[in-house]
Amino acid sequence: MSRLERIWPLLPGLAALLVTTLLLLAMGTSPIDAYGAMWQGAFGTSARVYSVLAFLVPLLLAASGLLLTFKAGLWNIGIEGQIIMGAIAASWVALRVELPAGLQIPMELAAAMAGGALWAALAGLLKTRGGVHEIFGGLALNNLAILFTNYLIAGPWQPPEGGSFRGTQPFGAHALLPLFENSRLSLLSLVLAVLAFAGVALLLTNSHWGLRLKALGQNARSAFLLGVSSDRELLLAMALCGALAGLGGGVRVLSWFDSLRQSISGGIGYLALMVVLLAGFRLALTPLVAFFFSAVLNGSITLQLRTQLHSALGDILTGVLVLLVLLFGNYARVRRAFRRNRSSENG
Amino acid sequence: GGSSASGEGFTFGMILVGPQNDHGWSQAHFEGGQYVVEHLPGAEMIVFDLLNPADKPEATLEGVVDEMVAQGATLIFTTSDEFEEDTTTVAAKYPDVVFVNISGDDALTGEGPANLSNVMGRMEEMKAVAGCAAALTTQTGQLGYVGPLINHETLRLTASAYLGARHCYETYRGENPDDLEFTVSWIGFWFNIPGVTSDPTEVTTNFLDTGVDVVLSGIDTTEAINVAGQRAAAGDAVWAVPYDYLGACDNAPEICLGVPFFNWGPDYLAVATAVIEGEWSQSWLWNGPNWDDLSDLDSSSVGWLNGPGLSEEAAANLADYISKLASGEVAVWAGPINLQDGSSYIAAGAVGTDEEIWYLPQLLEGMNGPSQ
Amino acid sequence: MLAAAHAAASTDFFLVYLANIIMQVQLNTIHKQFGSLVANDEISVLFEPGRIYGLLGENGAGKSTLMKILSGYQRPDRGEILLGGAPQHFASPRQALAAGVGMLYQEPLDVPVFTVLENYLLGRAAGGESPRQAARALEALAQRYGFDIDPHEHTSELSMGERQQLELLRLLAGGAQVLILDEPTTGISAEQKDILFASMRTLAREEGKTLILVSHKLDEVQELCDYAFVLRKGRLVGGLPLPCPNQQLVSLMFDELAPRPARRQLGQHAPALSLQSVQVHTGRLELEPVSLQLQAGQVLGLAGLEGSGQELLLRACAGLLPLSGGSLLLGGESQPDWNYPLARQHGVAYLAAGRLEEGLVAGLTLTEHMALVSHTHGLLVDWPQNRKLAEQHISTYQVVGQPESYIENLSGGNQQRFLFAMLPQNLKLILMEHPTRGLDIRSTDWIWEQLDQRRAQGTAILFVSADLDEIAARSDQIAVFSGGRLLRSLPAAETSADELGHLIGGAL
Amino acid sequence: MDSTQLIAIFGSILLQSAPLIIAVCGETISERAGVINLSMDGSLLLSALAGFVAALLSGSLLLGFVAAAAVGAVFALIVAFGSLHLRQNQVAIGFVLAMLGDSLSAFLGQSYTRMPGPSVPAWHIPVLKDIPVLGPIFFRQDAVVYFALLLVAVTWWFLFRTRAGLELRSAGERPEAAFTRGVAVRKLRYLYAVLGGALVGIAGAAYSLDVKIGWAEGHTRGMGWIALAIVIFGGWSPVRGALGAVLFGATKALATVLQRSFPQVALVAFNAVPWLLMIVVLLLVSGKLAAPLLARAPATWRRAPAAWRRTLRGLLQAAPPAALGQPLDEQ
Ligand SMILES: Nc1ncnc2c1ncn2[C@@H]1O[C@H](COP(=O)(O)OP(=O)(O)OP(=O)(O)O)[C@@H](O)[C@H]1O
Ligand SMILES: Nc1ncnc2c1ncn2[C@@H]1O[C@H](COP(=O)(O)OP(=O)(O)OP(=O)(O)O)[C@@H](O)[C@H]1O
Ligand SMILES: [Mg+2]
Ligand SMILES: [Mg+2]
Repeated sequence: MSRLERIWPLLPGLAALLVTTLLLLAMGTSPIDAYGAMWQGAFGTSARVYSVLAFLVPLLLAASGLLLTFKAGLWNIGIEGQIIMGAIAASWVALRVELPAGLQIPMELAAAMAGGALWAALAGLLKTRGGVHEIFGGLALNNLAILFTNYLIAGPWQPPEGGSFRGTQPFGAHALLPLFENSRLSLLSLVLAVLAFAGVALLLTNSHWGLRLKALGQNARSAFLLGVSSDRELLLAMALCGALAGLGGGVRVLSWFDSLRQSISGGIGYLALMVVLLAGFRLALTPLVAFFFSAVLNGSITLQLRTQLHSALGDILTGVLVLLVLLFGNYARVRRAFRRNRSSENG
Repeated sequence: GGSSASGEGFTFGMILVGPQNDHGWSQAHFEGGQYVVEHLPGAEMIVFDLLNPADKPEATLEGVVDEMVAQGATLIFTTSDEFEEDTTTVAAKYPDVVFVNISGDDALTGEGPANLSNVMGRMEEMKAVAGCAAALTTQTGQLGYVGPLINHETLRLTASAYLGARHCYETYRGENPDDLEFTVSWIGFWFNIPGVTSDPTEVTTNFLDTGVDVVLSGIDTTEAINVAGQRAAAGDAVWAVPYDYLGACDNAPEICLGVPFFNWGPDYLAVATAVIEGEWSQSWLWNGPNWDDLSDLDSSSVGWLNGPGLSEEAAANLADYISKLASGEVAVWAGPINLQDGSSYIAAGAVGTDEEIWYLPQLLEGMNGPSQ
Repeated sequence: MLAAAHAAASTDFFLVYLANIIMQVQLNTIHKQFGSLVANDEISVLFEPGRIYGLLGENGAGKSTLMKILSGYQRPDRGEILLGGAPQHFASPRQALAAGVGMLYQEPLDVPVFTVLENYLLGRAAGGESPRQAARALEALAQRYGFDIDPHEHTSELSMGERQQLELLRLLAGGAQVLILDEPTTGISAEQKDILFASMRTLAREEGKTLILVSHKLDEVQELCDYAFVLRKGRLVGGLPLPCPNQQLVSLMFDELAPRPARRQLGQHAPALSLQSVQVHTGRLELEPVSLQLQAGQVLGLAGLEGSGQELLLRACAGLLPLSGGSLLLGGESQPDWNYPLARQHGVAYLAAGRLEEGLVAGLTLTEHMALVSHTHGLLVDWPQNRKLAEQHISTYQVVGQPESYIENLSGGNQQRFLFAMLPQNLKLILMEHPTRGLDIRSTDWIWEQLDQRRAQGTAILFVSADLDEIAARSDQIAVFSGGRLLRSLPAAETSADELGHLIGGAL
Repeated sequence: MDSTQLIAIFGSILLQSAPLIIAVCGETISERAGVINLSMDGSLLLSALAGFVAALLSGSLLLGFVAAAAVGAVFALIVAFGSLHLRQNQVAIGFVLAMLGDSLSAFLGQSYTRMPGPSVPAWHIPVLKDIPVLGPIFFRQDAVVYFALLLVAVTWWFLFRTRAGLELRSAGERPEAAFTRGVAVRKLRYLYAVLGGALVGIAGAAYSLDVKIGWAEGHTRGMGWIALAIVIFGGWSPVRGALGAVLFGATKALATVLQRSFPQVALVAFNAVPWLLMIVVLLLVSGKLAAPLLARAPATWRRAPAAWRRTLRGLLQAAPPAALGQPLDEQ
């Protein structure tokens, strides 16, 4: 039994791999080739690794933010919109503000954080003041952010040669993050993401504020009666999460792309939610899982090019994995569930 | 057609913005690529579809091109105006690979590097034919156009359909063309993105509910003909003209008046052959139809295929219109043409130049619907 | 033990005799364990028909567990239940009811959003009875026991007593021959208690049913019951025919019980809280203008049936509900924009009834609770310091637990102790809802001792309780509420729990 | 726009709302029993695909709907199993399933994109169809619309007028009470979660076989979330939920009309309408805004009979089933 308990956490992973393998076999593809292609696509060359890291940055930023909101008991589905608003705010500075060299980029990043924080605070206000559940407020705000992007790139921010729907004109070189070795990776952004994660970890484990969030997340009513100002802390948690997500959005426009594009986030926020769920809200696991996600997704590009298989396969792999871990990851609960079942059959 | 070159060892990339089987724009390109493979035995095509940030936030044109070049591609088609800027950038990165961007103009304006060319089908006349077929069929005198997003390309194509419709309404049905109602509803993107664009199903439904009886599609996908087919099956007298893809009528043949389609194969084959033979040079291709046979898939870059829904009388009139276009007796863009704001764009007696047509700034006078 | 003695009252001696044989309830060596905790340790008891039994014991003695087993809510680990000599295996309360055993839980287990009729219908065998017929049957049944219930009323609009009546009727209609009532008199008026007791007597004496009353209130048990069983730490420690001297019961229930200290009069004549024509209303209830005064060191008990407005007033004083009229003065100062955070700043503490719902945070350890309420201002938590603080409080307040214990794993009494431990010093006013609900006499006395110490420091106390004995015994002044109105305010010395029972029913 | 056109528009709105109505009824049933099935967006997509493909391959529309119902039921079963059996967070499982359903549908549906396929034929009801105004709106539709309308009535009747419905609601309101009365709470929750899921599946097929014929990636994306919001707006009543669905459809239709009437307004403004509507509507029904209003209501209102007050309160604010999403330990 104890042996089983020890290897238990690995089982959902193996099961997810099995499901994907069966899918591959059903599509008539060699699983070995497929996984090989994914590995190659993620780690085959140094350029690929940079790409994995570059995609990791916004994902990790958003996931770090989500650790805060989850701790406070909030389902911040609106994170997608917060990434987008961060991207929009950064683009605004990049397009419309001309600053001395040392100031331009900090200003853009600050604007990105403000944009994300603002959008998150809006969802927070809808929740605390309006009683609108953050899942629905957040979803609506996500779509509004996408529409706002579309309005900007097709309207006031359209490139001088006229409207297409692709995005704004590329920002000037001075406005873009310096890139590492011809890749899309900005080392500065990677450092910021790591710092942000470390800051979140410190806040959650050792700060009064983190403890207040935890209390709120467990029992908002009791926390309020114990003197925690629930509305303020919830708003703050949302805003901080939004700021990190917004920073991620800024990184998307300033290094991954070079302009504001439609669907600038394309679901990174939802991915971040999956990351945190798979990590089981555990601090230490979050960056690892985020890295894993980034590798799988980048690998699936190569997978598609080599095997001509739909790249949603990567999403399926991660989705099944998260589902299985959520369902069966907790050995004690699974054992109890099945024991209870047996006993009620006998009884 | 009739190339004798061998494709042995030749690899090319095909990058699509939508799914490769969308029965629309992206599938037309995909099949253009397949045409190349068929005619260059041994050639290999690498396809990457759904390259757009909404579907694949982790993918970029550059990353995909990197991989394609690594797999040995020496020619890469980037088949959307969405890819225009990125193609220019990545073409500079790989000067030894030939890039063909569809619907862009960087080879025309000189912004692109020397290894980049543009190809676009000259669809304007075919859209005029589509408009004509609609005008010949309508019983309510109301045509609806489901437009994608507003840019030069979509403006000029929509306007061409309108010009064709006006001409035929007057010439063959003896009606006052000013009585023809032609309404454009833009959904906001090339295809439906739920929650973000207008839903083309609903737009079409709304057209049909409010008196429109022929719907023309300008988007990449097939909703318009689907809805019209469903309505017709329920007993309504409605028709549709799909777009882009030769097989698009299949979704509801009985009410399909015909389809203006892109046939990328011949142009793609020409480019590929030139690359293999080392004779490729930069160009900006805007090839029109083979007027002798609009549906000859080996020669016509764009074409028109009559649909089963077209009545015999209408088909005859349409054939007459097509022959007059072919002979030059009638020009789609013959003045006087005024813009929607009333200003004169092409003077009476003049015919629009390529530049004037390509860069049309607004819809035309008489058309309903926003120009920006 | 002769059932025949009671059957004499009945007209048909033979039938009742037969019923009695059938409905004799025997529990044999019932054993139930939760983890390592033995809740019922080989308990064997016999309940005879036509009699009313009391089941006594301190908190956690295992009373509820035993009754839940008898009523099919829980299954015993060992032991058997015999009804009329036949062994029974109840898989659910419904099966138990089908066999004739029904239980009335302390908190009525009904669905508040349903109508009375819906609650009555829920779980009844569908057997072709139309809702209209059911409504008529329900009304007839209610009339028989002197209850007044409208089948189409929403259950949430009923008083606690009426909800109990509804449950009782439902059980009777379901064919209950054995009725278990777990602390049924908390929160109901004297009239309703009289009606309830009368109906219980009818059920036992006239209909030959078996009744089991679980209660902490010895007076009630003495008044109503024929016989009492006493549990202690999961074991049956004895049974006594009633009435008997209270002291006999108490010594069975507890090892030793410190005498209750005499109550001190501590009014200091400095104004603590003053309410002037305070009005409160929620969507459900409107509290008409209330004026009350409370001096430092004084205790004001608010009596009333649940939902009579006293809870609203308490919450308004805590700043948890807005005043819709009137004014509130704290220490003589008017507080126009009164709210909870402000109240805390002004030295007002509020303890709600549901400890784990409103007060403590399940999932946090004792140390984390300390850190949460400690008023250090740095960004980071000083964990060693807070752990030490938690240890201190644990020993001062005699909490059974460790600094690392999660609060939800403490027993109810210990949770309440820890809540008191977290109260800041030098409070002006403590507001409490049911401060000792569910606690046994020992913990209750300890809590009030703590409160007395606070009173000596000048803290005023305002509390709501459903336990009228507690209100009568612990208050200086008592305010009685009925139907959203302050009915009367009177000095505690001039009244008794009995009189309060009549007052809260609306009698003047 | 003349009255014939207006009637035609109303008819179309009803058709386009039909899948939403079905999905809202399904989710309402599930939530009334205490199970939140947040996977709806993903299960709508996957069942839309399953319905279309099954009907296409078998040539039987009925089989299409059955396949879709099965997919929806399986999704609901996973949520139910995870929460009722394994006691994991319903919201988390639902969310992951929503994502997974989306990517699975994209993957499995790739070779069925925009293929021509079968669709539900129109079926005008004789006699009734000729009633002025109502006939064209309600009775010149197809089986899906009739099913949706019937479903609303049946669901309402079942929930509020039958014993079984009483038990269902008790499982979501006060499971402990239901359990003591012999209601097999867990079994019921499984049953109704799965039934609700099957209805969501049918809604998916209603899209791909009727309202948005065919399959394409992301075909119904977003509609599941909107349906979930409408369940809240509907106060967990199928009738109010159906009205909400139609209102939503009407607003979108209105946006389409307005776009044509006011071409100068940016397109995004109209596309934003559903989402703004979602926020506004949830703001309206949340107690937070209604409660202070009620507290400040005039005195006459406060003296109104309790029944009236209850009704109005019920209209202004909708409380979810009290035990929604909460597990019950049956020991
Ligand atoms: N489900 C359970 N899991 C674990 N322990 C339990 C459970 N139910 C009861 N216990 C424990 O069993 C013991 C007996 O509890 P029970 O509720 O029977 O006591 P009681 O005599 O009714 O007490 P009270 O007077 O407080 O109502 C207590 O220590 C209690 O904490
Ligand atoms: N549901 C439960 N699950 C696990 N343990 C429980 C549960 N209920 C009670 N316990 C444990 O049983 C023990 C006794 O709990 P209970 O609340 O009955 O104590 P008690 O004897 O009534 O004490 P007090 O007088 O302080 O209320 C406690 O240590 C508590 O941790
Ligand atoms: Mg206890
Ligand atoms: Mg008890």
